[in-house]
Amino acid sequence: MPDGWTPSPIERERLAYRRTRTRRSALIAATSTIVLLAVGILVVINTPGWPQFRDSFFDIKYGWQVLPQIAEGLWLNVRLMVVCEIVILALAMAIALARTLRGPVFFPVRAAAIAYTDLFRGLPLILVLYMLGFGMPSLRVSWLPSSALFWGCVALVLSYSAYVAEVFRAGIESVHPSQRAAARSLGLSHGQTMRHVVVPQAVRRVLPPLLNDLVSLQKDTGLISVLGVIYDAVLNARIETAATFNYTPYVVAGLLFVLLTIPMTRFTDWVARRQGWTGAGGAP
Amino acid sequence: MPDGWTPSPIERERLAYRRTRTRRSALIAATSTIVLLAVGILVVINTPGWPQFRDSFFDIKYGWQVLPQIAEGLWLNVRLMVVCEIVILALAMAIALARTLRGPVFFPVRAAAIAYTDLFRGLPLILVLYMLGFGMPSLRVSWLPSSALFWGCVALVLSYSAYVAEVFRAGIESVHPSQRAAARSLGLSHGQTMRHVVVPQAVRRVLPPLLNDLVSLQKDTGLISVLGVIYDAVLNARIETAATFNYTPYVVAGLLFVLLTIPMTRFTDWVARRQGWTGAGGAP
Amino acid sequence: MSEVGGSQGRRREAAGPASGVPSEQLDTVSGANESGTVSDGGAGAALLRISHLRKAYGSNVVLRDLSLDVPDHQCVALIGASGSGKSTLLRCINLLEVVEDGQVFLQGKDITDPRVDGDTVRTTVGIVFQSFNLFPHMTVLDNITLAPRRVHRVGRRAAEADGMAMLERVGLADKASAKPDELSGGQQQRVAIARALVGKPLLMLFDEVTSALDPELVGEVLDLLAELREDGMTMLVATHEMSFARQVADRVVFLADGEVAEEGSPQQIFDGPTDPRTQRFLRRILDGGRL
Amino acid sequence: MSEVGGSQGRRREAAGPASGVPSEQLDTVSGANESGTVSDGGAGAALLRISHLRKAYGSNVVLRDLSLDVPDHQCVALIGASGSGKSTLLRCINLLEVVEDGQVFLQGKDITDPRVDGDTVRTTVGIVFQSFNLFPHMTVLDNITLAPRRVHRVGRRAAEADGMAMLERVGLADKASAKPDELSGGQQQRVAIARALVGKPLLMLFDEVTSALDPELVGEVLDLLAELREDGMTMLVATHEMSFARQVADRVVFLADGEVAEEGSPQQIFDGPTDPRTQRFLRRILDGGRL
Amino acid sequence: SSTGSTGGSGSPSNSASNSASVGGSSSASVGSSSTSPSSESPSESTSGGSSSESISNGPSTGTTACSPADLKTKKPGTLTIATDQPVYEPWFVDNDPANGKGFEGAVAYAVAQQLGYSKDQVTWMRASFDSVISPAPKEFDFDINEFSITSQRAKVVDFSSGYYDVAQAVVTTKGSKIAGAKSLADLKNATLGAQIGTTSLNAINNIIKPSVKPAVFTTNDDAVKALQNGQIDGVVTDLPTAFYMSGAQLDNGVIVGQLPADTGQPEQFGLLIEKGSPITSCVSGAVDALRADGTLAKLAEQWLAQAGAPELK
Ligand SMILES: Nc1ncnc2c1ncn2[C@@H]1O[C@H](COP(=O)(O)OP(=O)(O)OP(=O)(O)O)[C@@H](O)[C@H]1O
Ligand SMILES: Nc1ncnc2c1ncn2[C@@H]1O[C@H](COP(=O)(O)OP(=O)(O)OP(=O)(O)O)[C@@H](O)[C@H]1O
Ligand SMILES: [Mg+2]
Ligand SMILES: [Mg+2]
Repeated sequence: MPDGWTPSPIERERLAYRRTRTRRSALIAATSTIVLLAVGILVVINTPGWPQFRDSFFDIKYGWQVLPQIAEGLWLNVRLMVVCEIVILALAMAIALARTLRGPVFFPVRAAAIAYTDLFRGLPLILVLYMLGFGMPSLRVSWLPSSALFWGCVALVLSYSAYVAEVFRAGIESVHPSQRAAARSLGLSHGQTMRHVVVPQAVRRVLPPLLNDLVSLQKDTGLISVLGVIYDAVLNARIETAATFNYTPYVVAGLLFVLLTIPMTRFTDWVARRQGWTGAGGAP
Repeated sequence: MPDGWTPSPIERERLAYRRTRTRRSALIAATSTIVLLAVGILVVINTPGWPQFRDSFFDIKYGWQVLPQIAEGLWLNVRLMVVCEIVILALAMAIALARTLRGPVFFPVRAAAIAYTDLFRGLPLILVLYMLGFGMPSLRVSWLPSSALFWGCVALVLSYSAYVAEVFRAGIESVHPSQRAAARSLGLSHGQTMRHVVVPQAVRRVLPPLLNDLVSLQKDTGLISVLGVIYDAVLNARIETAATFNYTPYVVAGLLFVLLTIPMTRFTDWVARRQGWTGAGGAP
Repeated sequence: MSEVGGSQGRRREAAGPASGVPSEQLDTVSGANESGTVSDGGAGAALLRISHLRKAYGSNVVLRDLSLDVPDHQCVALIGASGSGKSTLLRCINLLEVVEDGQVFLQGKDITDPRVDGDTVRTTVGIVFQSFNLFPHMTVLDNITLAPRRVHRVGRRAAEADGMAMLERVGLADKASAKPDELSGGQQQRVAIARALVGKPLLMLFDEVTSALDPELVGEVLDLLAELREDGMTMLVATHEMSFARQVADRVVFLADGEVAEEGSPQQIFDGPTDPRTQRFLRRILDGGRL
Repeated sequence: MSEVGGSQGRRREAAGPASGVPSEQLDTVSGANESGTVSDGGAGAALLRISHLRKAYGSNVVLRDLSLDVPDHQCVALIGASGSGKSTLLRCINLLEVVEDGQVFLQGKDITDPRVDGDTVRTTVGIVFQSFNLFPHMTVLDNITLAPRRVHRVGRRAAEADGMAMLERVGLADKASAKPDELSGGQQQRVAIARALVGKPLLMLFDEVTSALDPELVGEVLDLLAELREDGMTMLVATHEMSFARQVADRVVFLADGEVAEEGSPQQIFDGPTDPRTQRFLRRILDGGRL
Repeated sequence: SSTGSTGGSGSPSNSASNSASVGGSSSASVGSSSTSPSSESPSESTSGGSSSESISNGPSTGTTACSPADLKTKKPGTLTIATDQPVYEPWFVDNDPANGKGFEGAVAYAVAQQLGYSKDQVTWMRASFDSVISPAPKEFDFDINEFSITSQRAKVVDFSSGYYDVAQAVVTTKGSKIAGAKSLADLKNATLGAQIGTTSLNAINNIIKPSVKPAVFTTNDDAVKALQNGQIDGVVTDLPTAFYMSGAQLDNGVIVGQLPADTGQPEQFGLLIEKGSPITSCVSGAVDALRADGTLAKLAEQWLAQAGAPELK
């Protein structure tokens, strides 16, 4: 400390008390959590069906055996996710910004954006996949790409853009209008205001739901496999399960997905915390 | 007008100019949108594969024929959605609030909430459905419900709570800490502050992504059908399509979903607009 | 209304670029419905001329029939009760609100004309808000350099040098890389002033700039304002500080019931008010021991 | 530090209920590490006693070793430069910040003791913030009745009657069902004051309450504060208004460098300041023409 | 989404063959006409032939137009055959169609050979059920994956003549409440399951008419899991799969019995070919020839379970 301050005895006593109390409460909470978990696990393990359940879902040896194949599928999921996500974010932001335009002049633009959102958010992804993945090639137009993988990605982009656009819109609307007024008063145009003032604050506020969509996109890339062109993690798991009547490959795929999600979550949390207030909690 | 004001000529001229300009711009925008759409439709209709495409996806007679059956399935989707959504919202809010607790005392609670979110958001819903829907009954424990429908709903609740909790968290964190300070300074407890001050503002801000999750829940209730217990709209469509090799039933289901989504969207938008600033747009 | 109704002019051209070319010679254009001679409001000397302005929020008519001149190189103080529409007037001048009737002339150009580009007008008019409205996701320096860099296309290095100089001037150079949330209220207000000044506007609008400042700093800010006026700045200052209005302003305007109830030199207003509303207002302040 | 270090006391009990039973006779409890006589700070008369308070944000030490008494039924004005920590001190008293060292006694009870329930303390201490912090999703009346209804469990009807009476007092009865965003700055500040007062706290903390008010209203608010003091209210008022400090306060405290640089009656401070920092501060204000 | 699966329903032609024991003597019950089924309504053409008699001749074999040199396959000189991913026993073995094992694997190679293709001239590819039934252009020459021939499906794709007559059977576990069922009436109150897109589902609804709606599963694996858990009482599937399920998949599986056909039409599996393909008649001819010379019967005997199952009345 630059001013040579050392805690007074009373402060030290307070700190000690707080530490004790914290430690005790944390201990109680941790113990109860662990005990609860342990009891749950014990109950499950002692049920008559447990050995069969374990063999069906947690056959460790078999899990190791299928791991490489499923990991390879996951790598495909990840690549598809990255490619689609970039397009989705751009398109969704454009739609969200279109919806924020005010005045009767922009009515058609706004209406188009709303119609887009309503349509592609409402349609089941599987239908969009079928219509594009099977329907487009069936039009037999030479200049249209006929790759099912391409159309599968287009379907993902169309569906997810509608969702992500709504997320962005929520963020944009949560920025107080006085921020816009301040920016406009500095001479920034509507576009510049959005770009430099509103959108950065908006995105930061909706990072968790954005990540939600990213995580489910990552899993839904696998749906392209209905078009019969890719072997993603879940399809690989299904193939294995079909061969052995054992659900362990699904569990392996699930765990890999979880392991992939965790760093993404921590990263976005970190980004969110780095800029602006952390929010939450407040007074002691 | 109470003060007997009538627009001055200059104001009337301004209004007239604005009206003309608005009308012209709106016309241009509307025309270009419609022309674009029309051209797109014409191109598709004139492709060599169009008749087959039309028969496969838009067989109107067949669509009418399957409509009652699919509508019945949709009604099941809706009921499941409502039941699950109530539980999901409550559970998700609890998790989100648990994550906002500060201080080392609450570390285990926070950690449990984070672990829950990470796990159930990362796991593919299909795996959770299998583990609960087939796994739980296979434990053969008399006091556990063995209904696959029950376990299907539990799986939906577990998965979706994780997503919705993140949405709520984003909302809660976007409320400025000074709001919390103000509430605490009035003597409100942490819980009261959250309930009366933070959560109402938070929910309003995240209504669009919340609706996102509601809309996809509505569609994902159909996934319970992998457990073989329900006939939802998509399953009914799939049964028909598998029998006739015609995708029209999917299109019918998709349109019904869209029709269901639109009023929900308008309703939440209306709720959001009713309370607090509308945001968006700002200066002219 | 009737005066304006008879003869009016409007401009086809948007307001000029950021540089303040004083009232260019513009063609008079016949209006679509009526034509007449240009009523710039006689322009010339008055950088800002407000003529029969009306602004309402729903049925709440805030500004009724307000006319006001701000001559070049002058500092006009705007006083009036809370809710009398001072902030609203400033927002109208900066085109942050669409007026319901009447005109606002800047350098003789009617900026309320829908053909005028609002962004260009706003680059020439600076405003400091009552609530500071800093951008919470940017550092203090970024807040200040945003407009120069994005609107005036100044390079980062030059903008930051300018910005630092301006921060120096308001005594906050050491907070350049802090976030607004970490500043005290007074510090935030000074950053807001610096942000508005760095764009070198022709006209500055101040809305209660001193309300959050501690008395020590008020002196500094007053010096700053005086200095600005020396540099040729024209200023319209909404304020509750009667001492400020008395000592710094060239002219004082008293707002009441949505109009200018009285205006004149500080001596006229403070020592010999003629309007009964002004008299009552000043008497109550005197009772509060604040004059 | 050393004075307190030698003999200290602390309370096992949480702060009493909202009703202000003045300094009950409490048992002295031996501390876990050290024991000694009770140093209530001599309690009795002083409703609020601050002893050797320290508060830092990271490495920025805002309050260093601050001691201060606020006696019952008195109004103490807190003056000091911007950033001197006035707002921070008020937040510490209201337990919105965890202090780093030192103690705050309310009615003789050490409220910084971690065993004390902060919510109960806060119901007895009202605070009005520099930035108003109204709840934007509630109407004005709901803002005001929230705490009575939820904390004090007053029925809706009674709470709204009280709330309307309070709004009447601050002259905003007609805005009862407006949302905060529709109010002018001054109107918002008055709502914030009404909201803090309606809980009938023992001690009121005001942070720049008059900064956003127009001069007409300042008089009304000062009357309000004087009236409150008559009713037995104890007040600590952070302010930049020297005229306010001079006319209303019983005592004036000048903050500098994180400590109390000087304190005394308004006459002592304004007419014969002894600390060089106070002298410099006052001289600069005088130069600004604001005293 | 659904995995590939056995053939479809379609209102008119939904019953299994009425032959007493398909497993025992499948060749005896083959009943397909020799005319090209690529026409608009293959069910008509199949019913046009005498339904349960053996056919004596396979007319389209041996014509020069059907040699590899003339056949307009997707990739000239090779025959591209598709099936689903994954595929199941007893139709394929080890999810590897190229090993020629399993009934359909063997039939596919037999057809290829009949058309004049050697084993190396056959390429396998995988195509999901959903992609096969779409109007999109196909990359395979034919798909073999237990597709039932129906007139509605024939609007979208071509079928060859049938290569197998299907019967439906009920599988359950020992000790279940329907394990001892002797008649259709005994199944009335049972919860039965079947795979989506199969005629089994229609068989439940039209023949058993149970009081409880049948459970529909994406794959037979899921149905078996539900049966093991006691969530359903029985699974209805085609007879060969039923044998495989009770023998290999279930520890204590039993076949309750075989379901009768409810109309006179036999249900058949056919090879699926792109709509309007030039090779349809050749492929049909090859299938007909294989039936005529007893190859299909031999392969059925080799790969499909041979035990009979009692017919439920
Ligand atoms: N966005 C709005 N919607 C509705 N009414 C508004 C809005 N903004 C301001 N008003 C109303 O307009 C009137 C004038 O407000 P304004 O903020 O201009 O007053 P002011 O003179 O600046 O007051 P103060 O000195 O308190 O800042 C007030 O009655 C206020 O309630
Ligand atoms: N949350 C925070 N994080 C970091 N630093 C802070 C925070 N809040 C305040 N500070 C710093 O603490 C110091 C004192 O701030 P405070 O708001 O108490 O000053 P003040 O005396 O109220 O000033 P003013 O008269 O301008 O309101 C300032 O230097 C400020 O930058
Ligand atoms: Mg104002
Ligand atoms: Mg302060």
